[in-house]
Formats: sequence, structure tokens, C-alpha cells
Amino acid sequence: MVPQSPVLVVVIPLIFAFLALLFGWWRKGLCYPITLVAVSISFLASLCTLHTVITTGTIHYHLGNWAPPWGIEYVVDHLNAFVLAIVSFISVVVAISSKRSVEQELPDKIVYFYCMFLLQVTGLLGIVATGDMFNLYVFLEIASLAGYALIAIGEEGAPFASFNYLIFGTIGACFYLLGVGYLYVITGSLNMADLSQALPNLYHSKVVLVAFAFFLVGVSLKMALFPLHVWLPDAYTYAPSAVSSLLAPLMTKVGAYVMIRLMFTVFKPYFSIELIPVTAILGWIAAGAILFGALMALAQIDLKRMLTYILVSEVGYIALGVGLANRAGLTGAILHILNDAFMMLALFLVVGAIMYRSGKREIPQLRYLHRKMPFTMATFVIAALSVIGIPPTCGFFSKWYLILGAIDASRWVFVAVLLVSSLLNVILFFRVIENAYLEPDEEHAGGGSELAIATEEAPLTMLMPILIAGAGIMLFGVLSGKIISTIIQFAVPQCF
Amino acid sequence: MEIVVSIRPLLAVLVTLIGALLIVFTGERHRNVREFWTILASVLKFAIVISMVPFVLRGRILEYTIISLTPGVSLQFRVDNFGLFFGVLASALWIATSVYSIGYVRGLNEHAQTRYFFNFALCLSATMGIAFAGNLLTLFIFYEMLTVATYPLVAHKETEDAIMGGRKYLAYTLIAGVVILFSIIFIYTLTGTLDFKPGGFLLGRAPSATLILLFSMLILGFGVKAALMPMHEWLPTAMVAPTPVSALLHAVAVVKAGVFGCLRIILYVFGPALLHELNLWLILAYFAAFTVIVSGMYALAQDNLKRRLAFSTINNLAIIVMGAALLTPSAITGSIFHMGSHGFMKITLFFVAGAIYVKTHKENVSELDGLGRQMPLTMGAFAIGAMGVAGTPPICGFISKWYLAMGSLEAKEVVFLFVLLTSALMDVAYFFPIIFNSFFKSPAEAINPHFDEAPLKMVVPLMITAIISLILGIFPNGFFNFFNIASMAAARILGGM
Amino acid sequence: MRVLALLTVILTGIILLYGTQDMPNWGDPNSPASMHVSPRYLERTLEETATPNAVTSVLADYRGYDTLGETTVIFTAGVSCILILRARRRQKKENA
Amino acid sequence: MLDFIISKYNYWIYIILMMIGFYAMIGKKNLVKKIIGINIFQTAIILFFISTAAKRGGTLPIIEHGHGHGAHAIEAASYVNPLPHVLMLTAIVVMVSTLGVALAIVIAIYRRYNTLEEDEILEKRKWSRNLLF
Repeated sequence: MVPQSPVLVVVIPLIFAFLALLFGWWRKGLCYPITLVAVSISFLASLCTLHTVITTGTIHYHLGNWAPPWGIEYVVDHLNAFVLAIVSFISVVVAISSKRSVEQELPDKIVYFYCMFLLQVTGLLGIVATGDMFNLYVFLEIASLAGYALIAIGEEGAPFASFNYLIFGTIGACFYLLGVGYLYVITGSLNMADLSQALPNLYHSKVVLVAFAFFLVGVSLKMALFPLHVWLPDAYTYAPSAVSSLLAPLMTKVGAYVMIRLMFTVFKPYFSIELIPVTAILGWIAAGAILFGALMALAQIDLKRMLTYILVSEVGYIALGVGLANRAGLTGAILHILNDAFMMLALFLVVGAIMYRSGKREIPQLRYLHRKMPFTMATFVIAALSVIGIPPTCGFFSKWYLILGAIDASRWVFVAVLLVSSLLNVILFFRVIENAYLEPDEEHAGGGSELAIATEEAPLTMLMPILIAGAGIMLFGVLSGKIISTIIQFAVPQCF
Repeated sequence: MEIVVSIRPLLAVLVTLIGALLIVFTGERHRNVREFWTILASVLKFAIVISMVPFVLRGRILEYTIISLTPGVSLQFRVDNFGLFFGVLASALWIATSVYSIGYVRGLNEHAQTRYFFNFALCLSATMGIAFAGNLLTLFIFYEMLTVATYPLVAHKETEDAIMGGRKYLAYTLIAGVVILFSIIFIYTLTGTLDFKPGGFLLGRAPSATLILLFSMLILGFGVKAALMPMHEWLPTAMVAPTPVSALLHAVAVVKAGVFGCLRIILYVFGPALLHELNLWLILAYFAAFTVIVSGMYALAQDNLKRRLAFSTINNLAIIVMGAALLTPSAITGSIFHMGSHGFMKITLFFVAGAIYVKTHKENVSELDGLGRQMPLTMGAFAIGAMGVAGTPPICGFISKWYLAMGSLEAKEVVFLFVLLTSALMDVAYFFPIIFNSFFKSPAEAINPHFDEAPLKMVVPLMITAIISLILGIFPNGFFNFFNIASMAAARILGGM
Repeated sequence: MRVLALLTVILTGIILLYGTQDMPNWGDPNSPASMHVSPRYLERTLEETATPNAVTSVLADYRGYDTLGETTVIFTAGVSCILILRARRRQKKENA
Repeated sequence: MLDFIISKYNYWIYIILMMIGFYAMIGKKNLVKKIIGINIFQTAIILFFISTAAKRGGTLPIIEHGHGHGAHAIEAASYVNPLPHVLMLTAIVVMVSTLGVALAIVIAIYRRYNTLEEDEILEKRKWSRNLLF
């Protein structure tokens, strides 16, 4: 299994997607365990891959045994292995928690839901694992199509939100494909490694410049980078809980991964930083995203919608780290891929659990929630503190590296943006926490007598993932130094 | 300097953390078990902290590195004499506070007691972390934890006022946190290290303009929790919190953590040499002196007892910072010692305020006439605490003020001597009427002229803290070599010059 | 809105056209695309895959994995349509 | 300039087609027109790729005398480039799939709002929101 692990990560969920459908027609109840088995195997394979990468370095896996520029290869280095592990692990967690919410929200679509869920995971993993530009496009489309469908089956307003997403997503994918075409015309290759060798001679060609621009716009659309985020809030708000807790942590992060891969592997940092001032522009856009996302989140009453805007702002952090274009900044960006994935996972799972239990998600409706769902809310607080950037949660450490990078680059405005956004997040989250934890005074003015409010914690299959996510947030905070020294420092391009 | 690797500092932090978890899982149903955890954790913590005293007195440093956070900076505990001083102070006062808390919340039948004790324990863990932190990042991590853990305590009553107080507290401290974070990262980019070093490590590492900027940002940042004016506003507002919380805020954890941070910055990051070179010490001392005078005047104008105490706290904290800013051996010794002595005295005063509230539901100074007859023990303790704060011998406040006064003479800045004397006069002016009225005026109608004390769980702690402040005044080393630890810290800092 | 859309479209077109300046002419047999990877497909398709049709050999062999992806895309689309449309019908029945 | 246009007319054609499609995607209010726009856009991309495969004088990439005629040198220049064709086969499939999913979503939208005009849908959604809250 070990030498095949890079491809198994992707192919296992694909095969099990077919199986889920077949067995689902026979027995509906089999879909859930099949999905769990699939994502778990995939996660194990990704761990295996990660381990191999850490011990022996980059893995080149030739699909069909055709040598690279002719055939397709999977190239797994520290960066992909890291992202693969994140994606597959989060899929496992979401898969566990999906059981009850799917039964509640989509009772007659369980079979197709799980099939689609696995296809979605396949798509995301395929994007990350591949070393071929066109193969990336194909898997991007698998992930996107599955995403459109999964979002469309949400509540009122979901189909329209999904349609908007489809339009923007297709524009993004088409732009990406145009970029691939332009690079192909001028180099004759589709392989990333091959391209990165061929391109330096062509850096002054207008074709390369245009291709790069189209890549960036296309990927920004996919990762919902401000101001191309317009599709995201609606889509993730109306999607079924299980879907938004899968897509919110992963889709944007995978987009961010593709951006880093394109900017620093396919193109060399020399091109992205010095030849054209892309990183500088990206930095400013990201700063805009951070502030815009946080401000828009302030205007929301709906908790889930607020989180989607926070997601927009979080994407800004990653882009800012890339835009800083120095070692600390990129370390922060890559670390934030992990951290933000877990933060968003925790937050969306919590909202899902609240929705499952009470059907409510407007902030003023959250009263007494800390007594009804103590563990869920405790995790919410941890995730909130992490988004704010309170140590020792993981969010603090990505902020630490980002600010470090900004100071290194002497970009004082970005430092200010990062710091101010922390404070905006304080307002955002303590508004929720006040509502959920503190109670109107008249009800205990008499002093003491506890209101009889029964605990109705989320069911175990939903609570466990929430706690895992919360534990992850704390753990990755403390272990961030270790993660950086074993994985991320090799994932950052060596020239920094 | 001998360094001993020891897990004790980590244990001191963990014991309350585990205690906090046990408290949550025990919950409301088994109140006594829950309270048992609190007491057990506090006693254990105190024992662990005390067990480190002999090492430090022999001039050793206990160190424990948990994990590397970023190149050059680890999550690391280093117990030096200054940190240990704070650790002993906080853990000793916590025992008193937890016993008192139990009496208080049960006496008032407070709501959400589990949350209350949980956050209390969390606060103490964070405080211990701050005390033993070996570098700025570790200190900052626990500092922010403390901020967050205190918020539910401040907003505990959940009234409109309490929620506003909580918001204000968060706003002030988190903005400060952001400022501190920026400065820390800046220092890290300049030097690549954040480890505390007696006498500072920034000398000659950056242009003086940068250093001045960093220093002012750090002092402003830590000054928020230390309630230096004009960043003090949150503290009187936070008085809506239950009294043990106020005691914790004022005497044990929060403001002391701010002062501790300030002192770490002044003495262990920048250091006397650098501050002399940049002439920052004098500016800081004037800045603190301004707070000393103004807060004293504010205190005179307050009728609410807790608010008056709050301004008195602001006054004393500024005195501590001022002493440290003078950078002479006596001033630093006095300043560090005053952290401790003020802690014991002020906690006594707050306990008294709480006891009065539980017994009579009175909060204002003007309503306390004749209370000394009903609650002689309580008011007696109040008299000791108040006189100590004013600097009357033989109470510990006298020792610290004596050294501070000597320090200002050593620094050849007589102005600060006058500031100290003025503040002592003001202390007398706002405390003496309370003592006088409660003992010698005829009781107001609502007050029972016969002996009727607050619950034992409250009276005993406040008696003990009052007695300790008395002992410290007579034998400054009577409480685990308190004075020696302080003077050793001062010597180390100035020796490192 | 329409003006904005039109401007975006024209801008995109202009950028794309700008890029084509450095592209090979139409039908240029020496364009990089024809020189780098593709000759091997033509020259060795017979010996390596025993298929005279180079398109087939690339589709099903050299880049067979893309084709797996392609079929997966179709599969995804099929299941998507069922997923989106199926239950609605049932709901209508319930409503009716 | 004229020379530039003539020698690269394939690009001009695809770009014009792309612009039409792109405009329909973002400028039109009718959802089905948007979908048609997607198709035109993707067709343009397909044209672009295919046109890059062309070689003057090249023929179909099917090797002549393929079977059993022994080894003889194969001139790559005499066959058009097969790779873009392969890629576009995949892209066509992707395009069809997108079309299918898009139409399914449009059907779902139509069932909810009984219209396919974007502004009317937005109007109805606003209305239903007011009704709810």
C-alpha cells in the first residue's frame, strides 16, 4: 500500500462513491458506513504519504507508468502532503458528523448525498495531489460540480445561490483553462515541473503574462478572494449543514493551495514577485478582504451568514501571507491553511449542531445555549478565541507569523490591518458569546435559583466531531512550532 | 547562575487547570465536591510554589521548556526571584480568596457558581503562567488567557451594568493585547530572542527612536491592566463584579499581572542601562507620579466603597511602577515588595467590603457609621489594611514606602518623595473617615449595634490577610522570605547592568 | 450593471488579444506546442500502445487518468441531476 | 497590423466568441441565457485549443499504414498535434456536465420561483424574506 498511497488517497473515495451508490440502492443505511470507511482509508493513505514525504522527500507517482511530460504524474511534496492530510482528515470529521443532520435535512436523498460527498472529496484531493495542469482542471470540475449540486439541495434560496456559484465557478474554471491553454501554446507542456523549467526563458513573453493573470483571477474566484467572493456568502449560508461544514473549511483552502502552487512552483518567485508586482497587489487585495469580510460580518444577524463573511476575511489572511512574499509570511499562510480549516470546521459544525437541535441560528435566538449545549458552546468559544487570535489557540500562531512577515517586509499598513481585524473579530464573537452565555437580568434578579433548562446536547455523532475540531484548535496551537519545523519550513519555496 | 531543570513551574500552572476541569465536570449537583476541588487545587498550588522558594533563595533558577514555538522562542517557564515573588503572592492570596469566595457566593446564593469557580481557577493558572514565564511570548500567551478568563467574572452579574463593564474590560485589555503583540513581534524581528534577562537584552539592538517607540507601546499596553492613567477607566467600571472577583482583579491577578508585565519590561527587557541612556526612566516616573496624584484625588471623591478602593488601587499600582522606574536598588526593592504588601493589604480591604455587602447590603462609605460595633473583627481588619496602605508602621505598607522613599532620594529626584508623601496624606484622608465613623459614630438605624459578624468563611480569610500584612510589617521576611526575594531580584537586575 | 459587464468583457478580450501577440501563427508546424511533448505521441504511438490513432492512444493510455476524471465528471453530473431534481418531484406529489 | 490579424485570425475568432459568451454570462438577466453564455464561452475555449493543434500541411493524427507495415520513420510534422484534441474531448465532457447540472439547478429554481429572470427572483426572495422575519 505504501508506494501506492498518493494515488490511493484520491482513488479510494472515487471508487467508494460508486459503491455507495450501488449499495445504497440495495440498503440505504449502508451509505454512511461506506462513506466513513472510504474517507478513513483515504486519510490513512494521506498520513502514509505525509510520512513518506517527511522521511524521504518528494514523491513522484507516474500514473499508468508514463514518464512525466507525456503522462500524468502525481507530485507530492511537503506542501501537498500537508494539505492532503488536512483535506482528508476534515472529510473524516465531517463525514462522522453528517449522519444526523443529513437524516434530518435530506431524508430522501441520503444515497445520492453520500455519493456526491465522496465525489466532492475526490475532487478536492485530486486537485491537491496532481502535478499536471490539465488534470488539476478536471478534478477542479469534479469538485465544483459536486459542490454546485450539494449546495443546491439546501434550504430556501439554495438553488439560486448555487446557480450564482455555478456562474462564478465556471468563469473561474474557464479562466484557469485559458491560462493552461496559453501556457501550452507557448511551451507545449502541461506538466507543472516541466513548465517551471521551460518558463524562465519565456518570462518576458506576453503570453505568459496573460496566462498568469488568468490563473490568478480564476483561482481567486475559486478561493473567494475579495472582491470575487460575491458567490460565497449566499452559497454557504443556504447549503445543508453537512455541506457547508465540508466546503467552508476545504474549498477555499484548496483554492489557496492552488494559488501558492501556481505562484511559487509553476512560476518561480522571481516572476511573481520581482518581474510583475503581483504579490504587492495581492497583499492590498487581501488587506481589503480582511477588513471587508469582518465589517460585513458585523452587519449580519444570521450566525451562519456571519461565519461566511468571516471566511471571506480568513481567506484574506492566507492571501496576505502569500502577498507578503517572504518566509515568515508564507509560513503564516500555509499554517493558516491548517488553522483556518480547523477553525471553520469547528464553527460550521457548531452552527450545524445548533440548527439540528433548535432550528435557530439568529444571534438573538441563541439565549441559554450554554446550558442546553454546554460542550458545543465551549468549542464555539475556543474556535472564536482562535479566530480572534488569543493564544494558545492555533489562530494566534498564524497571526504571529503573518505579523512577523509584515514587519519583516516593513508593510506597516498590513500590520495595522491584521491587528485591527483581531479587534473586529472580538466584537463579532463576543456579540454571540454574550447572547449565548449571559442571561437577561430580570430572570435571576431574585438571586440564585437556576432556571430549569434541560441540557439537550447535540447527538454523539455530531458532538464528537465538534470536540475533535476544538481539540485540534488547541493542539495545533501548542504544536505549531513542531508542525513548522517538520513540514511547513520545507513547504515554503526554498528561495525565501 | 545555576539553572535547574524542574517540572514544578509547569505543575503549578497545571494543577489549577486540572482543577478547573474537575470543577466543570463536577458541576452544580455536587457543590461540596466542587468546592473541595477549588480548595485542594489552591493548597496544592501553594505547596508547589513554596517548594521552589529554597532553590531560588540559593540563587538558582528553575527552568522548564515545554515546546519550541518558533525559532529562538519556546513555551518556557523560568522561575527567577521576581517571578517567584509574584507566584508566592498570587498562590497565597488565592487560598484566602477561594475560601472567602465560597462564603461569598453561598452567602448571596449567586447564580452560575460553576462557571464562577471554573474561571477563577483558570485565572489563577494564567497568573501562575505569567509569573513563571521565561520569555515575552510565554508571558503574552498567559496574559491573554488571563484577559479572557476574567471576562466572565467581570460580567458575572449579567445585569446591564455588568455586561457593559465586561465589554469595557475586554475592549481595553484586548486593544492593549494587540499593541503588546505588535511590540513583541517587533522585538523578535530585531533580536530573534524574547528571553527575559536581568538588566535587559535590548541595549544597542536598535536605533533609539525605535526603542523609544517600543517602550512606550509596551508600557501603554501593559499599563492598561496596571491601570495607569489614562488607561484606568475599565477598573472602576469593573467594580460591578462580585467582591471576590474585585479582590482577585485588584490584589491577586489582573492588575498585578499588568504591573508585573510593566516591571518585566522595564527591568528585564529594556533594563536600567538602556533606560538611563534614553532618559526614559524619568519620563515614565513622572507619568506614574501623575497617576499617583490624580487617582488619589479621584478616590477622595468616591462614595461607593469599592470604587474608592479601586482608585486607591490605581494609586498604589502607579507607585509600584514609579518605584521601578527610578531604577535604584532601594526603589526597585521597595517597588517589588510593595507588589506583595499592597496585595495583602488591598485584598483585606476588598474582603471587608464584600463582608459588609453580604451582611448589610451596604456599598457606600456614607452608610457605614457605627458598623464597627456590629462587625468589629471585619472593621478592625479594615483599619489594619487601610493604615497599611497609607504607610503607617508597623504594617507592611510602611516598609515598602520607606524603601521607595529612599529610592527616590538615591535617584536624586526629590519630587517623587513629595509625591509619595502627598499620596500617603491622601490615603489617610480617604480611609481615616471610614475607620473613624465606623467605630466612633453612633450607628445608623439599619445597623445592628451588637456583635453580628459576616459568615466565618469570610471573616477568617480577611483576618488572616490582615494579620499577614501586620507580620510582614514587623518581620519583612516572616512570610517565606518575602523581602529577601525582592531585594535579591533588585540586586540581580542592577548587577546585570 | 450592463455597462460594467460590457467593460469587463471588453477588458478581458483586450488582455487575451494582447497575449496572442507572442503566440505562434496559425498552422505553424514549428510552434512550441507541436515540438515539445506531442511528437512522441505521434512517433511512438504504434510501438508503445499499438494504436495507430494518436488521439485514442493519448486519450486512453498516455493521459488515461484524465479520462478517468472525465468519466467521473459525467458520473458526478448524472448523480447531481438526480440529487437536485428527484426529491422535488416527490415533494410536488406530496403537495398535490 | 493587418498581417497580425490575418496570421493569427484563429485567436481573433475565439476571442470574439469568448466575449459574446462571457457577456451573456455576466450581463444577461435570464438564467437560461446565462447558461447559453457558458456554452459559448466554453466552445470558444475549445476552438482556441483545437486551433493551436493545427499544422499547415498536417493531416489527421492517425498513423498511416498503421498495422503490419513494419517500422518506418514517422514524421511528426505531417500530423496535427493530437494532445489538444484529447484535452478538448475532456473539456467537452466537462462542458456537457456543467450544462446538465446548470439546467437541473435552473429547473429547481423555476419550481420555486416560477420564473427564470434574475431580477424577478431577487424580488421574490426579498418578499419571502420580509414575510419570514
